[in-house]
Amino acid sequence: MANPKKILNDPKKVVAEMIDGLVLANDGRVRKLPDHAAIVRTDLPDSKVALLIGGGSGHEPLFHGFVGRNMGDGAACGQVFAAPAPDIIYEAAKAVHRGKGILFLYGNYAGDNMNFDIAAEMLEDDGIDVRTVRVTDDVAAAPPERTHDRRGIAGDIYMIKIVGGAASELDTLDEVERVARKAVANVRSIGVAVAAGSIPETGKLTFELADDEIEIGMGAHGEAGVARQKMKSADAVADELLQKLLSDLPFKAGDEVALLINNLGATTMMEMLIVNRRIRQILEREGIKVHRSDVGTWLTVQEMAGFSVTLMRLDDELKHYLDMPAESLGYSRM
Amino acid sequence: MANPKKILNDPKKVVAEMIDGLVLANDGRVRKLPDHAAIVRTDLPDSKVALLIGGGSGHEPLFHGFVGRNMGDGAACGQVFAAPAPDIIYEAAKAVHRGKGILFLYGNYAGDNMNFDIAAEMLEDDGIDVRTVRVTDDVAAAPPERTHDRRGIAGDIYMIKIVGGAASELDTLDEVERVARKAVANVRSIGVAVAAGSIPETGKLTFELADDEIEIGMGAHGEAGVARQKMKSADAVADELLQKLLSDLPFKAGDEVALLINNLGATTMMEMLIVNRRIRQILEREGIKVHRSDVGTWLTVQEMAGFSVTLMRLDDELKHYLDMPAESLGYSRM
Amino acid sequence: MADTLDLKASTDMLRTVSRSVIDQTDVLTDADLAIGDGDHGIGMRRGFEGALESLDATPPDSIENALKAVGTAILSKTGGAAGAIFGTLFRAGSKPLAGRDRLDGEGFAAFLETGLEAVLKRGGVTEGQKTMIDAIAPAARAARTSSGEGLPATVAAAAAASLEGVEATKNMIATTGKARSLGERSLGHPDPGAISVSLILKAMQDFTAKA
Amino acid sequence: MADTLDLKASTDMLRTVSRSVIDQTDVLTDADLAIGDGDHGIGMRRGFEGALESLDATPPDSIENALKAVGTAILSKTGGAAGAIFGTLFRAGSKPLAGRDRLDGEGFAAFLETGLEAVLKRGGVTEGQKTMIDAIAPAARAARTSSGEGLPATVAAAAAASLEGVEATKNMIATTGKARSLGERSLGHPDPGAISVSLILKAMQDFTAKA
Ligand SMILES: Nc1ncnc2c1ncn2[C@@H]1O[C@H](COP(=O)(O)OP(=O)(O)O)[C@@H](O)[C@H]1O
Ligand SMILES: Nc1ncnc2c1ncn2[C@@H]1O[C@H](COP(=O)(O)OP(=O)(O)O)[C@@H](O)[C@H]1O
Ligand SMILES: [Mg+2]
Ligand SMILES: [Mg+2]
Ligand SMILES: [Mg+2]
Ligand SMILES: [Mg+2]
Repeated sequence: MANPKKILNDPKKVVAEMIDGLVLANDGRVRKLPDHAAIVRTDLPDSKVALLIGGGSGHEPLFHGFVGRNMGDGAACGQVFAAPAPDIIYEAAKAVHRGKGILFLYGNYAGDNMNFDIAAEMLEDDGIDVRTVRVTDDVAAAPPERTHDRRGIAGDIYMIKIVGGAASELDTLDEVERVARKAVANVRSIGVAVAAGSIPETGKLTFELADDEIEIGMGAHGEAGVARQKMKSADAVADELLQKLLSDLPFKAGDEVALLINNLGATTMMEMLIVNRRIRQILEREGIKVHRSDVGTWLTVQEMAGFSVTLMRLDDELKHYLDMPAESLGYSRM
Repeated sequence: MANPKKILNDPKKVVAEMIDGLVLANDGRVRKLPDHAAIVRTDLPDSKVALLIGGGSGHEPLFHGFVGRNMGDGAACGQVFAAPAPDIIYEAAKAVHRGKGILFLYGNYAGDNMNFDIAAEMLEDDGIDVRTVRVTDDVAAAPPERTHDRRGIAGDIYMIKIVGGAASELDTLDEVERVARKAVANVRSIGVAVAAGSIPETGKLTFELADDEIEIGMGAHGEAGVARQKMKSADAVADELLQKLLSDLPFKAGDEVALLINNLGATTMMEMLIVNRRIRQILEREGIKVHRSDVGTWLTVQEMAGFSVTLMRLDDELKHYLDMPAESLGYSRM
Repeated sequence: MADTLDLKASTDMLRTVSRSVIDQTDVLTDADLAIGDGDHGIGMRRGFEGALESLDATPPDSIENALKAVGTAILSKTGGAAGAIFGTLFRAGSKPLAGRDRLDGEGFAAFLETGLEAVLKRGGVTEGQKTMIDAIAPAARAARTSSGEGLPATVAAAAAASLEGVEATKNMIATTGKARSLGERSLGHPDPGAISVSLILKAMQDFTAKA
Repeated sequence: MADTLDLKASTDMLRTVSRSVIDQTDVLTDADLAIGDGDHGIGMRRGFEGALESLDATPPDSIENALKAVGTAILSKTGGAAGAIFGTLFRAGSKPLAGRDRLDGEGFAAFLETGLEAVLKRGGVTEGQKTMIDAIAPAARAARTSSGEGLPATVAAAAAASLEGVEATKNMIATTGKARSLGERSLGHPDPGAISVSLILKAMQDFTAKA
């Protein structure tokens, strides 16, 4: 297996250098906390419910590239594929807090859960109201009766978009939390991997796949999926992913959904658009209406090749927040 | 060299299926012409100067993903890495024309030039005013005294953004052409490749690089660059690219620029942000002010790994058009 | 070995040419991989598949229109530089055949000459820049010289000249197209478009030799 | 072989432990590559490098604070699951040492027990789920049983029990953490965090045996 080939300086410093570059790429819209790997909006209104996002680095532009107007107010950044430490989360939370409480929104992983929980306890000691909503969209990770055991993958993108909008418009933490819980209850994703990514500091690919193999349900750090298979056609892959997604919520005729196809890193947009074509044929056949589509590169796993498909069932309220304009390095909409 | 591993159906049908998927991903904002591989806005105002873009496919989201409000009005799509045929361009042009003439904006390649020229002659026979501006930003392709021999690479992105804005606001083809010529005179790019991409139908990588080699100045179809080198640090790569860019226009102290870093396909955003950090250090040292940054994936070369750096010198007029809101599948800004 | 071809035979020749280029897809792609972007073979295949379809769908009513139909198919199906160039070659080259119901040596030479002229104008390059022109220009000259010796001899002379032209492109440094930036690295490799010219003429030579 | 360690020796032991885990970065990373995301080694290295820095920058004034400083460094430098878990282990585990100026067998057993309790609470998992708990829990029990036999024997018993725990994780199917989705595919592989526990205890054993 060939060595991952990357243009880097010191592999031990990738996160620090990446964050510096990210702040500069934001043209003044965000800043880094002086002593912590956290990103905070510079244009935070004086009073709002705060939305803090975050997680391990290496998934750029998620999470720290999703800080901005109607998106996250701040992000706590861990090392590559490692949840941020409690002190980073704590300081980021203090920096975004505007007196109306803070929603923690992040993917459901043991590391993130524990580190964010420790920070939440520290903040509660300070008298700050913190609520936590964990994204659990990966249907490959656990059966439907154990959604609390599911990983957060590309559903993060719609979650941040919706909760970012809600946290701009709604006045109380209760209300923002309510919208976030509704959104997470209605979002489902599943991925497929074609080739592995690597962690810069180890220089090692996180898994191995034969030249003719794919893995359905691969997680966002190379965690095992549900099935390793021989390479098959785009239509066959789309059919399998959609079958697993649709039967899960389940999505049914008459539902309105948002559809997101996320590049895990090195897959071509051509492939994703070809897959999109098939997905739309299936949804049409099932009587499911697509309110909105997003096809692009948001939650990456370094140079992993593959993609995931996310469906979120919408009502008028979720549509409203999903369709709000938003601005951030990694995701902007008019 | 391992075989390119892609999730596709029939490799001969990639462009047709990609276009179907692309139209669906636009949620009604664009349509495909019934008999031609061309994309046209569905919400075109009744009267405006028309902007037609286009080129070979395989570079998604460019070009056909750049059709939308304040972006291209339509795009003519060729096969993978092959300029669109004149009849596609002709039909796309007819579909976007709103009585005020058409600007053709595309990258400077023999194939594009000839096919667009043939179409322009056909349109002139019909009495339609057509102007052509070719993007020639790749400093690796020819020395400064022969800019007309230079290839168009990621400068396309800023060109479409600016000319798309100008074509929405300005009333005459003359004026839009003037802005486009000013913009192209002020934009410079250079790329670096780390690994090759492949054409789906041939399944062959378009060039070979040793495991420890990079190529500075690689073109957007794998055309040779200016130097093949041993892998070096991100800072050293940035230094070399910037040296070649800055000395070319030349950019000098006091200039205000837009800075765009474009992923050729499989490079991580982490790498690009680390490079961005160094580029900003250099620009700061040179007294060049960055008005606006863009770091992302827009002009790809299938699964090629590498990136390019684009600088555009701005005046107030160019800033105005660059900063306008815009909406398209591949590029949106609030 | 007939000295001239009628409409039916001319059309059959174009069919044979099409199939023969399609058969060589990989050769052309590999040539383009070496100094271009690796799509010349599949581009020419698209064009000549289109030509076959067109000739079958609407059997041409004149030799001029048979050549033009091939050019139109290439122009609209191949894309890229080759689509414009080879499309132009056949479309413009068809014009001197207007009103003629047999293809003879003189008509064939006129086809190449007129096509070449249009191609030179369209592409803005001259001989020596390592393009298909370096195969088609010597072919046109050779055809003119032998145009009095009957169609088979004319075509054979053109084919032979084009092959020499292909060889000659190996010693040229590309100054246009995708190979341009290779500079000296393009030395030793033949030009893909020139190879296409030689394949087309070779197929015509084989056909006229047997017809 | 001293039966107890004073503050200086305890601090030296923690330095030795840190260096020893740092030395095993690749072993831990490879273990995590097999069933996790491949970052456990570099995470533990970050944490224990931070511990060394902290112990050097602010020499601790009590055994309790020495253990706490290590935990705090791990908590803020390691990140991920291991940062929270091993940070909690050392920070919570330091509490029973409050006011004691020597580390003895009983104190060591209390360190493991109290740390374990906090880790169980923090992580919400129990024995048998293929985590570091399957190394630390038997170690704590073994330490308690031998706690009357002097520090070296207590630590040795804990280290041996943790190694058996690592072995036992090979036969467990992960039901938590990144390895969970592997299901049966996790069989045969030891848990990376459990290996870390055994490395830490082994380094303590070697140190106390010589001290
Ligand atoms: N300006 C030109 N004039 C004549 N022939 C040209 C010109 N540009 C390119 N060609 C021919 O086209 C061939 C390349 O064709 P092809 O690979 O199909 O197109 P592209 O370069 O667009 O990928 C070259 O080998 C050359 O012979
Ligand atoms: N809930 C938990 N309770 C106790 N230990 C855990 C828990 N989750 C994970 N671990 C331990 O953490 C180890 C993984 O650490 P590491 O790889 O550094 O973190 P991450 O899983 O975040 O990448 C596992 O091998 C396991 O021993
Ligand atoms: Mg991790
Ligand atoms: Mg081409
Ligand atoms: Mg080519
Ligand atoms: Mg791990």
